[in-house]
Amino acid sequence: MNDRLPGPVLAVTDLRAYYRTKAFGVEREVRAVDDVSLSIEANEIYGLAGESSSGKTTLIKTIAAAIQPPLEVLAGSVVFNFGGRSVDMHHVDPRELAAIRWKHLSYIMQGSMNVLNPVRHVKQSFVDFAFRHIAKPMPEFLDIVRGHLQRLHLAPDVLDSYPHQLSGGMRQRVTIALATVCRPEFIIADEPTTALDVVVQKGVLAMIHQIQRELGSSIIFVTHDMAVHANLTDRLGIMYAGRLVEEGRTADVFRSPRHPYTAHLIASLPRLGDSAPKKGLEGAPPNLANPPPGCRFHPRCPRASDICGRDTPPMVELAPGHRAACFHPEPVQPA
Amino acid sequence: MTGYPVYLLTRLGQFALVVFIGINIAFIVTHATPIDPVEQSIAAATQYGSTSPEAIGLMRQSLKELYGLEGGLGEQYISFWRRVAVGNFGPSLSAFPTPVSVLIGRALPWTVSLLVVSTLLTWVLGNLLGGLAGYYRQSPALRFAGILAMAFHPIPYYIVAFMLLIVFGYLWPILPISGGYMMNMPRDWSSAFIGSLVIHSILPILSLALVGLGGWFMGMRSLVSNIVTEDYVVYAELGGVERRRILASYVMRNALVPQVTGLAMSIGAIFNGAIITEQVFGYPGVGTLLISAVYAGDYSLVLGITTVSIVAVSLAVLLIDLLYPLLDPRVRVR
Amino acid sequence: MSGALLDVDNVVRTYAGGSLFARRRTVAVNGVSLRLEKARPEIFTIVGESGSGKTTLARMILNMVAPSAGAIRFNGTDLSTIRGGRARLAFMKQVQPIFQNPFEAFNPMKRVDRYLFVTARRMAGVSTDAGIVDATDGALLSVGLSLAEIRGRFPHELSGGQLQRVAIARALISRPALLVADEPVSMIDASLRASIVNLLRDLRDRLGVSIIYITHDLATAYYISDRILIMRRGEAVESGDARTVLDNPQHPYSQLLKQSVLSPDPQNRPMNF
Amino acid sequence: MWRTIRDLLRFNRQFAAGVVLLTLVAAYSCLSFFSPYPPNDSFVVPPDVPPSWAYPMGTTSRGQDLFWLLSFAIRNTLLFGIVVAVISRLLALVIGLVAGYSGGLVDRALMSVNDTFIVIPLFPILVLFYFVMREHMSWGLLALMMACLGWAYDARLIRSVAMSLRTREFTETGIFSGMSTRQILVEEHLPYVLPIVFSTTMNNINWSIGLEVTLSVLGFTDINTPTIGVLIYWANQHTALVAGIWWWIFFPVLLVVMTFVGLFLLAVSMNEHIDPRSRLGRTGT
Repeated sequence: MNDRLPGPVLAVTDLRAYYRTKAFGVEREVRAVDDVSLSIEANEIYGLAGESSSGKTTLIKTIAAAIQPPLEVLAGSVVFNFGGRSVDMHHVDPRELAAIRWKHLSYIMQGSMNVLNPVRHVKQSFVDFAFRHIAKPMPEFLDIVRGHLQRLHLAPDVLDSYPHQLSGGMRQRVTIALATVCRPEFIIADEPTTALDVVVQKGVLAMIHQIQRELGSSIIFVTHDMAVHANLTDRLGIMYAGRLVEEGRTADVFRSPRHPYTAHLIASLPRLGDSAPKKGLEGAPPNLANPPPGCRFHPRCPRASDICGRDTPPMVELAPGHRAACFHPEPVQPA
Repeated sequence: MTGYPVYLLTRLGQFALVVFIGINIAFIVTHATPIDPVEQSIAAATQYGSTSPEAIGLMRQSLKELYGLEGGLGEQYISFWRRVAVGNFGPSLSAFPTPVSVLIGRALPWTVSLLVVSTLLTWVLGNLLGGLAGYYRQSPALRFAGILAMAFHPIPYYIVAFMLLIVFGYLWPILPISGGYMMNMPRDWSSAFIGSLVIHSILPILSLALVGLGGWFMGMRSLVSNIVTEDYVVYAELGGVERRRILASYVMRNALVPQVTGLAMSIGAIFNGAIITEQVFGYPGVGTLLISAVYAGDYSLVLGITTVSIVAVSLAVLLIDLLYPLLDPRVRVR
Repeated sequence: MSGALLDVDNVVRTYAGGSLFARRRTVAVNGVSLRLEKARPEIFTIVGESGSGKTTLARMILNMVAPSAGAIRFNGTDLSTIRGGRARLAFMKQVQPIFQNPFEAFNPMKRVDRYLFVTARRMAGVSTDAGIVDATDGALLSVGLSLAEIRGRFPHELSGGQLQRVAIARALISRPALLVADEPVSMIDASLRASIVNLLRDLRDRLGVSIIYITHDLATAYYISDRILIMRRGEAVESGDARTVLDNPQHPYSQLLKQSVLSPDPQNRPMNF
Repeated sequence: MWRTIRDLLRFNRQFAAGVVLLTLVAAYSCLSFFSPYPPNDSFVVPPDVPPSWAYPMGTTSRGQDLFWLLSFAIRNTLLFGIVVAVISRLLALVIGLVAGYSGGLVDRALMSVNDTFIVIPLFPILVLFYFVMREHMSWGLLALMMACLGWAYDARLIRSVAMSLRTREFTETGIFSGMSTRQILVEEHLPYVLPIVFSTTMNNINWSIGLEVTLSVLGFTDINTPTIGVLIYWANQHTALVAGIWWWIFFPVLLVVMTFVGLFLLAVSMNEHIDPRSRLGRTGT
């Protein structure tokens, strides 16, 4: 394995990224990511939770430097540290960025349908993505790929089939194999199991879990499904309306959530075997084109006071490794 | 039985249907009109001086036979199909006694070669430029190429050919403006003959290309600008795959699939363009033959050309349809 | 059979696929039966993964798709005998759908309240404008909204949660006896989901409306259903009282489904999945 | 629909340019009603006069003032194009909507017949039609014939729109709201069908004017009624080019090219507006 230097593999500091559009004479600015800071250590699965219009997809697009208009990065930085070499994703020349992609940083996407080129064999994707990083002649390269597939309990002949011949679950497994064949230090997983059925989802999560333990890579795992976070991630960050509102070890966040939004999310989760009445959250997620002032959750927050409407609560360390941005954090629940 | 054999059978069925309906239209057009071509030919033949009634009766009988118009509608229909099946449309009146099929046989290769060369050139160039313009949206050169291609596209074949005729005929006479090759040149496939052949085909090909280019350009550009947002292209970009390879085997490769269907569907229109352009430049193809046959009032030649055109175009479409699965594995492999 | 509100009797639905030369028959639903009693309004949940045929079954109950075999009777009348506009209207008064994606269930080019007014006029037989406004406002209040809130608004101006409530209100205007909800909350954020689910339970208790609830999410099914039917590849593998079935499922597929549900607390994290 | 046109006019340069071009052409064709000379009279003005203040577009070898003659020609050509387009819209709409809405076997049968009409080369058939009709060829007959052969491509576009509408969920919400089929078709679906009908109409007018010009220039139509093609036909008959009377050819070609480009700009800008992906991209919803 590459030598692991101390310090975070990924450091995001004060990141601000907005969508700026101008259509039919109307100027619109959607403030999708507002002053977000987080860091991810080596050999760690960091979960990123958030619902629609929480900005979590925009955040990982910015982390992956996949920025196309109308998305613009206004402030802050995203710095990766790959075995001693630190890379600022928004100020790196394209050649070096291309050299990093897939060797150090890879991606698993949600689209179960067509993430692989529909008119070429699956093998072609492995060649396009990974061949240039694994400096071996083609036959040897293909042997490495086959070995990698076998280790993930995938039949090597999948390489010679077309994507449309595979089931949704199988396509996602192949994509995970593709994303890990170069043994990258960091993997971005964007809702990889959302489009899968429950039974297939469990298998795919197990696969991600196994490969992460083997490679020791760090994964940022994005999904709105809290149950997936509970079962897979080591640390968890909750996003609401473009801001990180809480972050901590997954077990701590579930046992005693400190931000009212997190508390509600966990309380409203339906559980098999529990039919006690659950309470729905009032109101609707804010419109990021003109978000409410101060803490963006205050219009829907049962514990909002006038300060919440004025100032923006900073992220405060309420317990070792457990931060939250709220003026009236929930009391600590008994362990 | 799935995948390619099924596709093959459906396309063959479609080919048979096109030919059947096309020939029927030709039959209906010729037989549903009040005017009887035989009377027209007789009127044309007897307008100078009087001819005895028996001679006219004999002429009428032989013309009826010649045009396959004797007997009831049913018999005519059957004899019509028999003539089409065998490809024998009887002798041509204007170039008596050479049979119509020989005349068409001489003209068809010219039209087919003009059609194939100009269509391939236009299709490849249009798709290439359109693809590049769709992928590199900001490049001014491609934007200008787009405006140029789109400026000519709406103008019909005849007008563009006519404009080229004026430009190269009168204003800047560097290119021959009529005929397929130098008139008195021996047709001995010598380099000189081939050279003159090529020079004479430049204007018709250029004319067809100018009109066709815009269509493929715009089609490809909008296809590419949609495909660029597809998951597999975004994923390839995230994978650090070189932009040239993404453009070639991810974007263009997928965009070409509908463009092949588009080619099959526009062969009919391109064929129209080819025979119209031929007429302007006097190119010795089926188009010029058709127009001169009309002026000469040669019924069986006009009918022959129309029928052969329909079958030829349908064959071309079938050929393109059979190539389609090579590009799209989803049809070839279940 | 008099007491049955809905009697699905061994229905089968097959689709002929493939082109002219390669006839392929796929069996979407294969011999499913269920009964809802008029006297006892309940939430009857149909659970299954994609391709299990649960949506096809729902569309057959809504009389949008005709079964290939078997029969469906609503209030004793066989759906296949419903012919003509008036008969269809009468049936639709009694049985209303709720769709999965609220943004697709409303025409983006039209204002949302228009559907409510048309339903009031055509289905509830209200003729005066004042009557229509009352009926609409009443229905909206029963789902926690008000006409003032959504009057003149377009679908994209409302949130998913609000729009789904409007869809439920529209379905309630004609006072139906049965609602067929195909995954009504799967597109809604988890935080809002509970309020819609509570609303459905409230409709059953307050308005005596029976609801057929289609979902792939076992946890919500446990929370909301009276009875449950588990489907796999077109067939009913297990059915009965929701809690007894889900607490200890008998059929191996039901057991596999239950084990695959991720429990939402990190303590009992299955070590190796 | 009108809102769409107003938006396009304000924000789409192509659409605005197209409207300007066509307004000019339409205004010019209306001038024909004030023409001092009836269209077919010849030798009312001195022949072969190059463009000057007295005769802004010069005069023809047959002693006609090109300015007024051309206004008749463009009017007839536009009228012909519009008539063919309207008739073929009816066919395209009926076949497209029936195929799109009924689906299954009906759709497959209609579409395979439809594809044959796309593939069959129409020019030889129209030439054959002229050959058989000769002097009996009238503009009405030609328009009818072209309309009966020119609807196939557009029927397929309309069918794809209808097909997508049939399966959209708001159609079912409409049904369960008690809307009649007519109300659903007119109020729910028409706003989606009109833009495609508009852009195909523009393309069809282009196609029919193109064919009219081509057939007339060869003399295969009723050459006594002045249209753009007939004008060029007479110019060729009098070998205008060789004789140096360039304006007899230049102005008709210029005017018809303006019409083609104008109609084309309208069709393209409307197509771009219909494509949801580009619209979403613009409004960023």
